[in-house]
Amino acid sequence: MDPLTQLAFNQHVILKLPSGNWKIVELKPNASISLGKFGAFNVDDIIGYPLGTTFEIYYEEEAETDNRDKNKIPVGKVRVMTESESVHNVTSSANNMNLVNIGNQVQGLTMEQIEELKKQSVSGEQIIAKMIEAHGSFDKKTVHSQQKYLNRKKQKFAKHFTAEYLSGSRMLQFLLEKGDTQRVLDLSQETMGMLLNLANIRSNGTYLCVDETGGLLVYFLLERMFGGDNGSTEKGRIVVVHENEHANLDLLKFSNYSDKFVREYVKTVSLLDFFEPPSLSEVESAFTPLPKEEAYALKAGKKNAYYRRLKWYNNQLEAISLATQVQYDALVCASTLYLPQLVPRLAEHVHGSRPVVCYAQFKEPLLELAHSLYDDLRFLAPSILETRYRPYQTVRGKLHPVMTMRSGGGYLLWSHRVLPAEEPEATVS
Amino acid sequence: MDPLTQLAFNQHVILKLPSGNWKIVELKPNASISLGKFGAFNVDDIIGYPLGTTFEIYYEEEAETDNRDKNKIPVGKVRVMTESESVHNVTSSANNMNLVNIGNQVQGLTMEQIEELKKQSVSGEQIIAKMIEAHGSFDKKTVHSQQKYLNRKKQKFAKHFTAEYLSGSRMLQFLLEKGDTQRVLDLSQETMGMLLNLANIRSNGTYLCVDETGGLLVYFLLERMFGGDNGSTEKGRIVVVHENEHANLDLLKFSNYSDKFVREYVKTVSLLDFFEPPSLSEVESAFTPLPKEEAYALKAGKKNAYYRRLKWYNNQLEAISLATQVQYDALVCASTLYLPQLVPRLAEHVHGSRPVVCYAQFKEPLLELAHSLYDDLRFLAPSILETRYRPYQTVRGKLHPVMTMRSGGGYLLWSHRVLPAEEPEATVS
Amino acid sequence: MSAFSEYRDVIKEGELVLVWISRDNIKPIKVDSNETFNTRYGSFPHKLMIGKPYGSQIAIRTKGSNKFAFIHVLQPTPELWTLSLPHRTQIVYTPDSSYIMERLNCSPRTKAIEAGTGSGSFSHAFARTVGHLYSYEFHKPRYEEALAEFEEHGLIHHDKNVTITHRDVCANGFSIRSSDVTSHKFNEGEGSVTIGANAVFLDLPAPWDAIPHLDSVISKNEKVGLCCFSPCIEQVDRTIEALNKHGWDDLQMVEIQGRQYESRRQMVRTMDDAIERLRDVKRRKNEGLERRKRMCDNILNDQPQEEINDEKRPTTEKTKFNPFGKGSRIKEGDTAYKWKQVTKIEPEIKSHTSYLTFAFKVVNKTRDEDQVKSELDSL
Amino acid sequence: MSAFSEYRDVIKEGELVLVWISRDNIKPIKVDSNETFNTRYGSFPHKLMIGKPYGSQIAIRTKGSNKFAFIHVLQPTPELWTLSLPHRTQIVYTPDSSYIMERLNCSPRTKAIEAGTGSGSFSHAFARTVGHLYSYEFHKPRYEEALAEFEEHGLIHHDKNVTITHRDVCANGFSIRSSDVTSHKFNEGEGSVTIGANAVFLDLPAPWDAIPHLDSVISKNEKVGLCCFSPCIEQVDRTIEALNKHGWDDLQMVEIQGRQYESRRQMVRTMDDAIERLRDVKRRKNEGLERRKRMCDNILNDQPQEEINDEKRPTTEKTKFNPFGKGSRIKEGDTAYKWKQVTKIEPEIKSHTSYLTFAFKVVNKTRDEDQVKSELDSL
Repeated sequence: MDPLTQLAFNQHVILKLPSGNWKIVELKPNASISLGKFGAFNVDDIIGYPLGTTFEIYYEEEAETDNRDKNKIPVGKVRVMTESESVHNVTSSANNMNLVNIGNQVQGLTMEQIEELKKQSVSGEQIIAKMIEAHGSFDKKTVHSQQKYLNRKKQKFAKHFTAEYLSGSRMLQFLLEKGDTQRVLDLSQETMGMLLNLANIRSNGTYLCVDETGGLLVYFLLERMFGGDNGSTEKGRIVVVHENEHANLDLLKFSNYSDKFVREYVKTVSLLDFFEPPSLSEVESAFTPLPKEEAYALKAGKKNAYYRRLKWYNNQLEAISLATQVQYDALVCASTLYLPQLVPRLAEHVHGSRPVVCYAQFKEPLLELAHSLYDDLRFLAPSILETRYRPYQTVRGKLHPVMTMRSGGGYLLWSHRVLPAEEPEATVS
Repeated sequence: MDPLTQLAFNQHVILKLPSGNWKIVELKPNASISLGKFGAFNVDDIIGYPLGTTFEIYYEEEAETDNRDKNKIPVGKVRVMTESESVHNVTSSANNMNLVNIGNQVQGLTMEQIEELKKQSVSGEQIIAKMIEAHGSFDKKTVHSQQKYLNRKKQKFAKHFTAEYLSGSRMLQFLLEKGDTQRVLDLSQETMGMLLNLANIRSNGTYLCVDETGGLLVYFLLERMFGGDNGSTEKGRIVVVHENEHANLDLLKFSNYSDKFVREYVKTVSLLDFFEPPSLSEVESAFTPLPKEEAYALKAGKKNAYYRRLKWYNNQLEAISLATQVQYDALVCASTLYLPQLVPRLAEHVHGSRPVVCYAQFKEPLLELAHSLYDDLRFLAPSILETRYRPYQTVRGKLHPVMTMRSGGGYLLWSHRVLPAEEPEATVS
Repeated sequence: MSAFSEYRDVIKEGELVLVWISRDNIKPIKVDSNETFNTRYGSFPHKLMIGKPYGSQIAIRTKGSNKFAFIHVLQPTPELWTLSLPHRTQIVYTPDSSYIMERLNCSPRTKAIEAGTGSGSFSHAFARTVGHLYSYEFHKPRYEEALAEFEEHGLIHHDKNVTITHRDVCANGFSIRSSDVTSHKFNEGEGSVTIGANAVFLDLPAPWDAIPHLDSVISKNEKVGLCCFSPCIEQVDRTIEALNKHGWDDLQMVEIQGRQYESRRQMVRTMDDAIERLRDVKRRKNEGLERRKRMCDNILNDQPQEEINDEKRPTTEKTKFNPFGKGSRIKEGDTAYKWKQVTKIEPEIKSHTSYLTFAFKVVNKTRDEDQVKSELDSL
Repeated sequence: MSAFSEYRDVIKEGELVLVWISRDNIKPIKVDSNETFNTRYGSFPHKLMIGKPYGSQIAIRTKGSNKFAFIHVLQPTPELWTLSLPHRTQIVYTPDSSYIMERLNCSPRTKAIEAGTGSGSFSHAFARTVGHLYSYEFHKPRYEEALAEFEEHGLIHHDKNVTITHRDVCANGFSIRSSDVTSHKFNEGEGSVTIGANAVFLDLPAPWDAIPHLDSVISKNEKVGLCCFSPCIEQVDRTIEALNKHGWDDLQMVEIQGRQYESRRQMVRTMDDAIERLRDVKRRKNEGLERRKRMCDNILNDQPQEEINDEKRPTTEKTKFNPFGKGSRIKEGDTAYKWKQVTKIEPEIKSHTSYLTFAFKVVNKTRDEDQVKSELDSL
């Protein structure tokens, strides 16, 4: 199995449910996954299909009736759905003038009839089709209210899901839907996309990063740089500077990058260690590595202690190197710290001609930052940018932007690090 | 003639030119009006037609050749244009793959030929039609570039204009087009419309107004309240508070309201006189009006002086009344003064339950204002509002929003004046 | 004069007032000294309102908990009325309605047509400004509701500038005759109403069916403005087709996007403070680290194991320097911290309401030559 | 490695650099020690650039006027390259291109198709990120220009991840054969290129004609994303029709609105100062007013006319208190005044670029049952 294109064991994938909601799951062998009212299925049944496949969950009649534990969702079988069926050829009224009362009585099918249909192992789509047939005044509804009615019913009876690749954008969407807006600083997909391009993110760069989104920004960077490929040999690196003792990159636990990969490609260093790294002599006076053979020869207890100290020593050396020897290829920053202080100091470590891109939920802190960078000759033309997406109801004959949507998405400041020249002396011409 | 529906003498109207530009003119009897390259016409020829009529200027052949003064635009005749002709039935290429070079040689008509056509008293539309006919590769252009080509040509050869009523919105559009954006604080039609509704402007209210747009805001208020009707007997009034010695309401000179009407319906008072009005005793000690008969009986020189003093006296009394006795029905404010100081003090004079609406070019000063009003119990729920219009290219088969447009339009703060209650004492229940 | 057309000073028995509980909770009531207005924050006897100026805050102590509770009592305006409507119905909101009114140049000189009436929200805004409003509603129950509401609000009998008619204008046009179900009171011998509208607003699913009927009811001798309000772009396309066909000019379609911002504050957190905090944490960990280092060194220097086991696992003392608060939720604006003023757009935006298609028409593009001549002669 | 794919430290002879003169004026040059870069502010010998780190400011004293003038020398990126393009051509700007790339989940794993190449602006952004880009241009002169540019920029021979082909994809599809006009260098016996794209971008006037040709060049065993870029809504409608017909799913059309803000300052003008100024004016006028009053009083009190004529017309001394400056234009940010930071949106906005219609397709929704079985067995 290729986990980048197929559903593979022990991978995190994200499932799209009929309600439009998303759920992140891990595909453990021989396990089942419950989707609540949308049913349950066995992981083994979907393994090997391409990512992006839609499955319908269905139940044999016996399985349905044999539910001893009322609370446990019975595990159904799955079949691949070929094309999302939809009700196109229904007459619709241009308006709803004649539809005075919409009550339960026009539904046509009783709950018993619906249950009966369910037992006949009829698919959700078919139940809905039957309901439309039986609906006394369905054709008197406007197209708009027909659509709304169908969607409502679909969410109630349909049992299907699409298993998708867990991209950065889908992770973001998942978090926004479950209400973690503040955790990700109100970021949007379009702003994140713009950040990645403006920062000129490539697989071969070393990027300085402040990530107050719990690792989401780092995940976007990793995806853009390595495309989810644990076997990547690209030489890019991400260095995360954090304000607490330890970097919070919790969201990476959903990623399919191995711990080893993350350790190798994502380095973390605290603000303190970044701006006040230990001196090399301090570190070297505290510990001196032994020649390899001598280290090997140490006795068990001693050996452990030695390697613990060696790890500390190497970490210190690395921190020194990240803080003093690297000229970064971009600064990407999503932080709520006071930016006019944070950004110029971090950007001191950015190579000339490389981008500085700061995300902020609010425009006002970026305005403050823009004014302060504007007066600093090390920054070229700081600009505040906003990008907003506007989705449409994409149904032929009924095209229009969606009526309501989540706001937000934040703002970006984009500038380039430059190296001011001395003002040349006036020459006598 | 009804100047509110027809083109009437001595009225200001606004002309829409083929270039899309606007021009404000006064319709003086027996005079001619020149539109530069779009020709010239006699005012008498258009009087009596409904406002909104489109006229084409045309020239008899002799008139055209008999131009002794090369610099003076010859005055043509006018005819009413029935429907704007447009080129619909031209074949267009879905793309411009085969159109390698667009040069002058494909235009087909030489400048001489065009001049010849002009002399044959052919209309601009007809010249353009001939040019399309002669254009070697017109059908190889995309619809988009055909349209652009036609518009360019139209602007060059068409000689027509539409005479429109000079509404507040058209005055605004005129000012924006001639680059007076800053003068009108970057206002837009949609924001102005919203301001008028949010302030609940009616023909019977007394409104406190700060107008740093040179009278544009006052003009909008007058139009909404009285619809351009000099004969209105509505009891509404506008009181303009200004920061300089005299209110700047220059734009009202283009309005068709009589001086008498404006004097009656628009009162002006300086910030100083509004907040520190003279005391009644001061004014009365300085001057005592005589009984009418005595005043009439005064000799010529004396009489003049008396009436000058009487005018001063009445002005002072009015200022006192405006500053101390009126509870205003709305505060509408378009000012660049520091709002957290200006607005609460002016709003002290606003009646309970009446709206306070402030326009500002930038959002940040309104944010500051909102925070300060939020802490002030005399203001209910201050909100910052933005409204933006987005025009489309309204051509069937080629519908899309216009590609570029002027930005701006500013922001509004909307709140209601309320009367805080004492916190009732805790009762022993 | 009605609550919507008259500026009132003091609240009186029987008047319609809007009770403002919160931004999203505004309720209309008719003041009745025997009634009490109940909210989940407390009960407000109407008596407390009577005699108070409009805009007054009405404050009480709640029974039982004895808490301070208050409401504000406002005089209705069309915009406040719109805010008070339940959001389920299709409402023309203020950014759209105010733009349409300005674009159609509404004033006391305006005679407006509105079809359909719908929630009646736009009708109130029109009625405030125009000389007369002719509103049409094809859905019988909605017509009856709107009629009752307009009567209750004094738009029909007091202000006398609104006429509402039950009508499918697409099928049957706009003319109002004595046989119609309408609020218009016909005089003896009056067979039909002379409308002569100079502003038209069509909020209909199929405006193209209504457009051909307009010619007979619009003003002939002046420029008439029209706005069609349609959610889908395909409706706009068919509307343009109909407008072109029926001699309407100056077509333009626009969208209006209204946004509302909240005024908020964000804590100013300096990097210096963050670093100082890390330094403090490090200092407090130092002892532990020193111990751990000693532990390792001991092993490396062949110290006996027993001694090592004596040292407990180092406990790290948490920092006491908390410049940004201690993880606990801090109230926005808490004066113990520094704040930056920021704007935040409302969480859910109305990303689309409808497309507004405008068109204009001058029916008689002629003049009275005799009148012009006599006017010229008289100069 | 090319100027677009390698992080370079120091500017060297022969390299492509972008000279930043101002936000709206960015020019690409090839560094040549014998050349001089001329602007209207002064002349900059390339020699001054060589050996300097990228990002350096290059400063000179102008000949003659001896003024200080400078430019910045930057390494090209796709975004800076886009800014440097003349605005006359149809360009896919960064708000759109970055959204499309994110939505199609672009990474080194991506094999992308782009038709048409156009200005080549989006091609650069794709090339930076994707494994391989197949770009198609049907307009011969534009194809040749783009080919030359891509070669010059090292995308074709150095980075080897861009293939450009002259083709009308609507008529002739996407397959690349050895007989085609293309940048692909065919090996012995290689008859056609194996494309297997998993991301497709169509910037064509009639994408519906190209869509049926996609099946033969897209990857069969994974989810493939597609974006059509169309200015008019009617194009979107026909595109949706074609996508439905050819088995594309998950259709969604969106617009992207990009905005740029200027950081500005507005003078803080207090009302107290304004009133103080009025008070000052009044004080200075007072003498004049007093005189005028006396004049009137004299007349009223029957003082002789001669005396009155003696008093000249009062002259008003202008105020000397000018808290907001004296009408003259004050430089924004002048430290003699207090300022408020404000944002101002760019004066002209791109209110529309194009509609983006996205769709997705999984061709083979099957699995290899044997492989699954063996994998399960091996657990």
